[in-house]
Amino acid sequence: MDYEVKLEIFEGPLDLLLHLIQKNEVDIFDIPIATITDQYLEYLDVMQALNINVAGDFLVMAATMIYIKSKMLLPDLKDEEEEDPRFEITRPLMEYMKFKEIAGDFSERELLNRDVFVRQIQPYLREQLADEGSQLDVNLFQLMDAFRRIVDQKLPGVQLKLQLQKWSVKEKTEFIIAHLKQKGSIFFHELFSEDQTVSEFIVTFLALLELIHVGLVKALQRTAESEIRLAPSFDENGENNNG
Amino acid sequence: MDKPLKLIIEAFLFASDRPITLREIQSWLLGETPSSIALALKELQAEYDSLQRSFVLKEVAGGYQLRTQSVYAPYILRMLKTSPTRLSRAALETLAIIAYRQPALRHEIERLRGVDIGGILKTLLEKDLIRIMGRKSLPGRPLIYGTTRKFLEVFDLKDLDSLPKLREIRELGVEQEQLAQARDERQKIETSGKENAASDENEASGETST
Amino acid sequence: MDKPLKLIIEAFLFASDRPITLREIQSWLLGETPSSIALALKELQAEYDSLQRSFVLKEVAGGYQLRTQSVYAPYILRMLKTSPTRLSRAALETLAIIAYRQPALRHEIERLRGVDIGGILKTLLEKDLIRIMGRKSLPGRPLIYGTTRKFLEVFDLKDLDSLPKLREIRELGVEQEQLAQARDERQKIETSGKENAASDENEASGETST
Repeated sequence: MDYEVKLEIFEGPLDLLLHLIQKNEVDIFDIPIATITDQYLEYLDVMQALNINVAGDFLVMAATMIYIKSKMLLPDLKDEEEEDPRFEITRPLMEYMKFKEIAGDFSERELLNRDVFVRQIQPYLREQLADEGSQLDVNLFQLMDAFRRIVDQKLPGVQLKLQLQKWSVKEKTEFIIAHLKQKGSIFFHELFSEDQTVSEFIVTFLALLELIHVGLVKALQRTAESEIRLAPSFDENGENNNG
Repeated sequence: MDKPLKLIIEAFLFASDRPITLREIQSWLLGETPSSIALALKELQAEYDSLQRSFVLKEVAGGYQLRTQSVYAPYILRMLKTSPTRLSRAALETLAIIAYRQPALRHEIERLRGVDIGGILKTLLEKDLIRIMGRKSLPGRPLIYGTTRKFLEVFDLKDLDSLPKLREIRELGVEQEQLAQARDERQKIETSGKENAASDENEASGETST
Repeated sequence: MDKPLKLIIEAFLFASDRPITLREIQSWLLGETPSSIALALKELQAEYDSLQRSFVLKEVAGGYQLRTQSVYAPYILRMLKTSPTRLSRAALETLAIIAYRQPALRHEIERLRGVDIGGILKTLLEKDLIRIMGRKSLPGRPLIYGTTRKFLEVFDLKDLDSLPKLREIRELGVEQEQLAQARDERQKIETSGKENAASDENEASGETST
């Protein structure tokens, strides 16, 4: 190993690759693939020797580089119309450099709560105010996270069955309700389409049965031969008409 | 100190959400005497008064605070009334259960949250985030809850199908980011020699496994 | 209205903890035109500047907000006893990609960064810098990510259009050209007389990335 072991930590294969290119002061458009590949692999060895978990991403890049190196060693056999095999790593490197630079620009901006500070809501003002806000200050991630918390807390005696199937009755229930809301009433067959699998058929059907059962949907049929019609049994706000 | 004391104190007052005392100000600065700080506070007070701003420097609860003048209170209250409010953790959790499990029955939600949720359901209904979808034909004909169109709007969702699945929530693990943080920390602390670097390396990898 | 418009607006700015828009200001007042409000805001801006206060009036995230000048940051941080907002390098890079590529899919971002980003996405979601915009109609219905209003606030951006244009970034434009040139050069040397189909393709893919 002829290079100094000054271990920096790299975020990923592109980060390491960029470091090697800069350290060797080589042209990104003319990467000496053999040298860089060797150094890259040595680096992975060092990481492994130090018991650093080498992520799969690093290994994928190693494989790519070895492949490119081997391709470069076969000068005349390669298809002449093919581009320089090294561009396979040059291109992502270019993209990576671009966003690395932007990330640098980002961190140089006047960051809130690092460089600049704003007024805080003064408690004395809040006190004068009853909770009657109309807008909500909440985002989807908070909702998801709340659900994850609930599911993870494992209350005694509660068993949450996580549905593994692709379509849940719940989703199909919503689908049917949304459909009925939009169209007023629909024919039975409109709930199904030809590209559905049997299991999806069944789930949709179960959802429909459930809806009819709880009284949110009415199924109507004029004669035994005519198509079954489905009608909503709730008003615009989703309230059940039956009360 | 390369900035005028007066303006540094103004910055303190500006960024604080509560009254700050002379003693505190002194503790955040180096080598300033209470009297020089008191003088600067007096100067600020006089300045705001003479400039006839909408805010004044007030002595409250043993400290100093920038407050808007009371004549502006009606305007500010109008503003605060339309400001977004937060949902309590309990409300958010209840909403999450309804969103993911709908059509949901009250006792099912209570079973998951482990507490009575009558008040929360009322709040969520008032905020138009949930609705009563109907009644289940079970003893007692319990109400069935689901989310509303407003719910989709608030969470910027196209439809209920766009709600992330539990699996997707879990997939956003934490290990990777912790690793990155550890890396950055290390890069801040420039290692002097290679032995150091190597030993730090082990520590970093140790951290990630915990 | 018995108080000067300018000072009422100042009171709003002083009492709010988030940027307020011209539209909001208008909704809290009766019978004021957008142009008179805009004028008052301009006046305030000029006043704070000429008075050389510790804070300035800035346009961020589509609204207006009073912010301390960055020279006072060390003092305020001492007061707040908090460490400043810090994002790891990895998080910043991921955020940069999402900011420029939004709506962005996880696997697209991972392709660009070359690593798994699950944990980073979670951090960015937790910090409310990115949000889930919906799902893409692709196999697996992957989630789509974009930046939030908070992102604009934190990074002192008026709007998304204020992000520096990618092609304005120095060197990079040149590099793209160099890449294309280098390709051409090589092809001239190696494949004298062959069609440039491959090179055209490369250029096209280079363009889409800007």
